[in-house]
Amino acid sequence: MKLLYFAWVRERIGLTDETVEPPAHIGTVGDLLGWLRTRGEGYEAALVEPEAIRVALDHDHAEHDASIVGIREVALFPPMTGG
Amino acid sequence: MKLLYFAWVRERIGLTDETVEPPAHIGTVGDLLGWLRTRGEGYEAALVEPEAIRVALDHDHAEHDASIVGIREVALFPPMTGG
Amino acid sequence: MALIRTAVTDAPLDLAGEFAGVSNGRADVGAVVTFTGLCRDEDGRLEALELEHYPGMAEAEITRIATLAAERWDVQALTVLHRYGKVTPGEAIVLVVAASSHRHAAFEAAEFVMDFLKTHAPFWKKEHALDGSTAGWVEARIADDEAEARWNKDA
Amino acid sequence: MALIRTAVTDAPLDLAGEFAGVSNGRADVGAVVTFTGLCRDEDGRLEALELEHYPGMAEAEITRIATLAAERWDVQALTVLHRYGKVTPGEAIVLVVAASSHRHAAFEAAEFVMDFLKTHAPFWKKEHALDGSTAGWVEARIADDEAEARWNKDA
Repeated sequence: MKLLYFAWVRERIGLTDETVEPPAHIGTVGDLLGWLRTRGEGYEAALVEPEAIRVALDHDHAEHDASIVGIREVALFPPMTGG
Repeated sequence: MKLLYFAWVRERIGLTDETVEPPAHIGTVGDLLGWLRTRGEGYEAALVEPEAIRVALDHDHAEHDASIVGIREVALFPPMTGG
Repeated sequence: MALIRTAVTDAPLDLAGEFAGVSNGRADVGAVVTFTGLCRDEDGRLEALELEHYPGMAEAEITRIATLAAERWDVQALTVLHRYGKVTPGEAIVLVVAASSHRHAAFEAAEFVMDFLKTHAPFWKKEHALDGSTAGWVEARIADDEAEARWNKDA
Repeated sequence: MALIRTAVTDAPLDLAGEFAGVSNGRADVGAVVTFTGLCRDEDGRLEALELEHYPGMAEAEITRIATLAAERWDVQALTVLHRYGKVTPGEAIVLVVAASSHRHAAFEAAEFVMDFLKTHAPFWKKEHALDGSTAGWVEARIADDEAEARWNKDA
């Protein structure tokens, strides 16, 4: 599963993207965020307020209770500020 | 009192403007329209449906019950179609 | 104070120039909404529209409407230009440009100006058909009165 | 069918060219509304905004939003362009052009696109200050969520 990070999520984690294989019990976006927080200080700094994190699954906006089963690309980012 | 006519009111009356002295008992826009209708066929054709006539008194939109006392310029025209 | 510019003219309207007029040289403008009303060819039968206006009152009404809009919404600049004389299909009849730091103010000010202009500015359109005949005066639309009325309900 | 054109680009946006693109050569367009979102200088302290975007999804979301608007309102053409990369004060960040035979459809389609774009298109603004420091990421505004939500109430 490919992960992409944008804006201050990218800056805090220190990566633009990476490919991970979460454990089998990680079934939802929320599970994934919790698991990522255990992977180091940068992740913890980026994801300490999970409710501030917006998520796209294969280019579609998704809620934190959405399933990530079968998803190829997960993007994590702050609320958007375009326009 | 100067009268100005626009669009099909102008075409039917056959004048762009004229200066008139209505009788003393002509106090309102409605009175004026009724009096003008007696002045000839063109006026009758233009003003036969008075409710279709819009009026401006000295450049301000006015209703048919408005007083014309002291007014210098009265414009008669159909509903506007600009924009 | 909003910068208000209004004109009634027989010259072509210049969208890019008017846009630059409200935004160039001032970096405090965040949103610019423009409205352009164009002469249509009415399925190919129209040669031109002839716009009659009431000189003096037309300018005064447009300025009054622009001033009302600038009092009601937080706009930095508001430009309202209206053509008179002959206008051919594809040409602009009316141009409104509203600049603001807030996009909704710019949208609403421009829409308000158009709704009031349709019902209050003394202009009349006569159609000239391509076959040389005069097709007659355009009739006012009830929808335009309703469009204007809704701004009173909001108030 | 509305002609929809969307792009995510690092090149300057051309209002006059995009206006011509929806109106030139077609005399059935009666109303064109444009919205331009400009980079402000924030009282002189801003050197530039840096717009980060999610390539692939940004284009897809803008096209999705434009298509939604074209389904909901009777527009003949709808253009939505968004910059990425560095944008300096006075430059356009976003340009929406809506052409219709009815002015209210053009106004509402353009405003709807902007409200949804603010909350759904994956772009993020970072401020670069004139003094050389990076002033940080622009925060999302709750007013933008509210602006988007009202279109659901209308439906």
